[in-house]
Amino acid sequence: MNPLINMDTRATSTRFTSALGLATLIGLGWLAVFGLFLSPNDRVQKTGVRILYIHVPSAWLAYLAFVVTGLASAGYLWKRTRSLTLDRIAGASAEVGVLFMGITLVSGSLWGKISWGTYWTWDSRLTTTAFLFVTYIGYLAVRDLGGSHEQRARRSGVLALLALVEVPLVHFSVRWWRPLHQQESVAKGKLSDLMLFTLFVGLVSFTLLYVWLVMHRQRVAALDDMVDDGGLDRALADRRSEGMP
Amino acid sequence: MEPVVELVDVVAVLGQFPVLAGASLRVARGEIVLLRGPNGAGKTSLLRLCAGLLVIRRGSANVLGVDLVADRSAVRSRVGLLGHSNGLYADLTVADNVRFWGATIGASADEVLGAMQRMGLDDRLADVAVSRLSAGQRRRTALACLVARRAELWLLDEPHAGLDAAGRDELDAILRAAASSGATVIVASHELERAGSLATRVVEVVAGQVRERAL
Amino acid sequence: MEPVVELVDVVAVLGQFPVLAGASLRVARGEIVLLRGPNGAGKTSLLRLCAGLLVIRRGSANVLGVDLVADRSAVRSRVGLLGHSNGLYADLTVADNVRFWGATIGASADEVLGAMQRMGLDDRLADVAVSRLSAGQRRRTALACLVARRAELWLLDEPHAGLDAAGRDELDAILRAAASSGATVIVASHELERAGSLATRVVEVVAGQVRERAL
Amino acid sequence: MWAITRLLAGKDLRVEMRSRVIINQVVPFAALMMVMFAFALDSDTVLARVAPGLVWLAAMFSLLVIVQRSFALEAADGALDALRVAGANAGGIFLGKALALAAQLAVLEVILLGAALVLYNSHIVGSGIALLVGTYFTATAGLAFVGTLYGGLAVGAKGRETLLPLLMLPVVAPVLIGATRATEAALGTNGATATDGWPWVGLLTLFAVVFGVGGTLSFGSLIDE
Amino acid sequence: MWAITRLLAGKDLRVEMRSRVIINQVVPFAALMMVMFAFALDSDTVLARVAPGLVWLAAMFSLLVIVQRSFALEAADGALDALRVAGANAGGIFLGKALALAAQLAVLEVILLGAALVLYNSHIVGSGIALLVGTYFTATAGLAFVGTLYGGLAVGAKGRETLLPLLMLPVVAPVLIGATRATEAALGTNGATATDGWPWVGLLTLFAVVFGVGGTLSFGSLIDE
Ligand code: HEM
Ligand SMILES: Nc1ncnc2c1ncn2[C@@H]1O[C@H](COP(=O)(O)OP(=O)(O)OP(=O)(O)O)[C@@H](O)[C@H]1O
Ligand SMILES: Nc1ncnc2c1ncn2[C@@H]1O[C@H](COP(=O)(O)OP(=O)(O)OP(=O)(O)O)[C@@H](O)[C@H]1O
Ligand SMILES: [Mg+2]
Ligand SMILES: [Mg+2]
Repeated sequence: MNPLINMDTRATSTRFTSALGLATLIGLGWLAVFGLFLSPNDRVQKTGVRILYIHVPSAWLAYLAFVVTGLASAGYLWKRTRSLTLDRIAGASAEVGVLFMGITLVSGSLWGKISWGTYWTWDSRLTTTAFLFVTYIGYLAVRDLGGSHEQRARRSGVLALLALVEVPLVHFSVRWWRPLHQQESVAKGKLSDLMLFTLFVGLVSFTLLYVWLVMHRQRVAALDDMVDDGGLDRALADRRSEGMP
Repeated sequence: MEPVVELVDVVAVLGQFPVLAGASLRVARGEIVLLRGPNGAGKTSLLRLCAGLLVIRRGSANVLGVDLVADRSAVRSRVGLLGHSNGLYADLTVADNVRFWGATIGASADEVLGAMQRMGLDDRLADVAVSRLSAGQRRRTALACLVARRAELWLLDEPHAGLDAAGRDELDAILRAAASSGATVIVASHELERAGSLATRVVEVVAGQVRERAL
Repeated sequence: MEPVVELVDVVAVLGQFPVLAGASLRVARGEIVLLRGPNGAGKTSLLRLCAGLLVIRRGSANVLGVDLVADRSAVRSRVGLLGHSNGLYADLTVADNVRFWGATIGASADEVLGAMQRMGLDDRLADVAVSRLSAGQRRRTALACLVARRAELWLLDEPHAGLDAAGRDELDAILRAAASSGATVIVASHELERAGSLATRVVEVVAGQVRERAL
Repeated sequence: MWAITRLLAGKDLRVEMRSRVIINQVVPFAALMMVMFAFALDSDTVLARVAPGLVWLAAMFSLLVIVQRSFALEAADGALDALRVAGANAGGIFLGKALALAAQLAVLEVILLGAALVLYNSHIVGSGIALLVGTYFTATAGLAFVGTLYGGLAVGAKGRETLLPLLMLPVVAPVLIGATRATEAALGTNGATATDGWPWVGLLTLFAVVFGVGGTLSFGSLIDE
Repeated sequence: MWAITRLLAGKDLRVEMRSRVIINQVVPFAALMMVMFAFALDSDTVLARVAPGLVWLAAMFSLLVIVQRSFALEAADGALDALRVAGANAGGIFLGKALALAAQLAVLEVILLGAALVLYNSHIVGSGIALLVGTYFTATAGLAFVGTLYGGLAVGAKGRETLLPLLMLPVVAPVLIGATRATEAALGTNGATATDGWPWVGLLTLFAVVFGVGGTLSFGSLIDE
């Protein structure tokens, strides 16, 4: 039996991921309740502050996703652990990371329109975020170049490590460029308790969402690879029959 | 003695297409093997695979004692490949090109000069840019680069195409000399009379597979 | 009857180099002429000159009744040239290419399809991009483009190179059929046995000049 | 002549459809240019002020890349020789290639303009829309004609391509200036109003007509060796 | 490894000597860019203020063109395959091509900087010369390494070249910032002084080292099919 597929449902879910999915849903529901109704308005930002509960968790989860990609890639490239599962985790995590970074960008832009009166400015935080986004889109594009699974893993593994080195470089260099974005307000305790708690709910539910997505994407990627190999079998049969008179 | 090339059921893919669909081949030292077969059969792919340029998806391949599945790159400096294209820098002169490709394996100036003379590239042509050469003169230059490389395994893709009568004879002599001094030669060609008389063995490639065949 | 090609003491220059240094040639309708000669002799240049692609510095040239010194362009749509390179768009499919080159002289869809089938480019290959073809398959595509053009004068530069045994036979049959239906064919080649048996006459090119030669 | 025009334009666009070089390569290049400008210039007020100029500057550089690609296509496997031998009308070749070029450039410019509006915080003045569209068409036509003309001159014989930027610089400058001024008027940059822009569109039209007609008539002598 | 480095750098520079593509084609392209900037910005004070940024912006775009040229050279007649078969050390190939790239870029930048001084009325502050030289070397090295690294990845298989601008954009940004800031300090733009510039040179050095070492180690996996 194929360990990747639940034969009852013919899906990539197992009992664990189903439970995880349920927990994620509940978490997101809580987030909606707290974020939209229970948490207070901000003094300056009024109700616009509620974007925070999506904006900040998605940004942090994107960071986490990219770090996971880097670690998994390093694991793959390290001679003794060379396993394609690690490569697929790297890819899945990057995909989800790009998704979260996209959410950060969109929510931030909307928020910017509300509080700064513009969708975009060339602030350092914004620029860094955009560059990070582009970097990992490039990474995903490189994964799509074709070739054998091992080629893909080696090429993109190198790239993921380079990207990981690149991130602090970009981040710190842009820092002195044109700061406008919020400074560390969470750590400095500028938020009220309920706001902080809502943010915490968001963080937990986004983390659950991240793990759930990565697990599924990783399994789908494994299936993709298998389909690929199956396609090779069919193509081989075609090619061989070509030579028959 | 260990064979120079030993392929067992090799599968290689370009894009989605299996250019080699289970090819098995065994070549001993000193042989001159002719690959023949219809257009698109996979001769070029087979030669490139032996040079360590294709990824092996299935099967096993051993060339000059190197396991290509484990490490394709170790074999490369020991083979010489002449492909359909010449691998020349069009803006450089003939002499520049031969010198450059010779230098990548540390050939001396004399060896380079000797290789050029062997292929009939005299002083007049030595300082002409490759972009101004005729098709046959380019092919001669590519062959001179190859000769300067002193490879253990020569892989040649239609080496006679474009050469004039004298060039063909010269090339055959070079290949025979190489084989008798211990190198191994694999030639893909559609010129069956000429290449057949050169070869010690003929192998037929069809639809990405290999079939042995009598001379 | 007026000759199809009549060159008298033609001189043509590329850069500073006289690629043709006084070439004279007369070809009658329905002939299949083989150009032979060493690498760099000027065969390719001679063919390009007949196609109206080279500037004539001295001498006179008349092709299909057109005076090339006065107007090189009038002859062009009536000749078909297969050069060393194939003139294909690598990103387009085989069918796209043949259709495009057919359309430049108004060939119908049926003619295009027929040309492709003649050159063994079946349905499987029709929709493959040229960049994924093997060398021989590309040459076949170029020949199909040529066949679709219904030229009065066929100029072919080493047309056999790269084709497999079946392709060679097919090509020879096509050329013989063209010649017998009133077209004229000039072929440059180094494959003397095959091209020699195809040709009705052999002409030797040496150092930019032309010498008639017995079969 | 029109048959060849259609045939060539269709072929070039089909190549682009299959290879997606412009979409996948030139568009990111142009977008990168816009982002980097914004990034390097480092000041909102300067940025909004120079936005129209930057759009057309980026369009012009992209033009260079597209022209090179368009003719590299013909030169790669000797197709240009084949075209000559096919006896294709030179004027038709010129118009066909210019048409395909204009189509690709047009798509690109829409993206550039959109990017400028978002990135540089520019706004279209209500009455400026017609002006913007007019500028867009005439400038695109002018650039495509000039690009094709000089691209054809530069193709083939090695060493010629060196000349391309050198020859194009003085010729394209009027387009750049005219299009910039007209776009400034359409965007109301520096207090310009839409009526200030129309004379520039006139200039652009004149330019496109001169190079369109000139190119059609002279292309044969240019590409023929 | 060093033998291959020398061999490849020598070969690339010789090709440039023979073909003069960079000198005759990219330099006018870059110069044109500077002139056009002057046109588009159309204001002396703004111009002098943004001059350092423009110099490095132009250098960066030229880098893209040079990288493409450098690898097109290898791909044209299958030389890249031949290089692979020659068993040339991948790290050596990387360093060799980067070296040649850096040399060409260096020449270009001198011209760009000269053009900026003349066209934009900028002046070097006395104490800024050492800073300028330091910036110049470290930024050039960084750009050359990044260009070679991603150029190698993008060469070969069709469709890949698309990736070049995409991959390079975020990576080159720090170089652009660092070099611009250091140059501003050297030219005394916006009241900056030379001492403000040296930390940026440090950043540029770090950057060059990271990509130099990273490229040398990983180039094999990137170019190998
Ligand atoms: C396109 C626009 C924006 C982008 C791309 C963006 C991006 C980010 C990122 C990447 C983070 C995570 C930073 C970190 O912890 O390292 C973040 C955090 C944050 N953002 Fe934004 N942002 C944008 C707009 C805004 C706006 C308009 C506001 C509010 C006025 C805002 C408020 C915040 C706050 C309060 C945090 C949490 C900061 C902390 O305590 O660390 N952002 N943003
Ligand atoms: N662009 C050029 N500039 C200068 N000389 C050239 C140029 N092109 C070709 N030549 C020279 O012209 C001569 C004739 O070339 P041509 O291609 O006609 O020879 P060919 O007979 O077709 O040779 P081959 O059998 O090798 O194809 C050659 O010696 C070549 O070096
Ligand atoms: N990049 C590619 N993508 C997909 N298929 C390819 C690619 N390159 C080659 N092929 C296919 O692989 C097959 C084998 O090609 P190969 O070049 O090895 O043939 P060959 O025997 O050398 O033919 P020829 O005699 O024409 O040179 C061909 O059918 C070709 O269409
Ligand atoms: Mg082949
Ligand atoms: Mg020839």
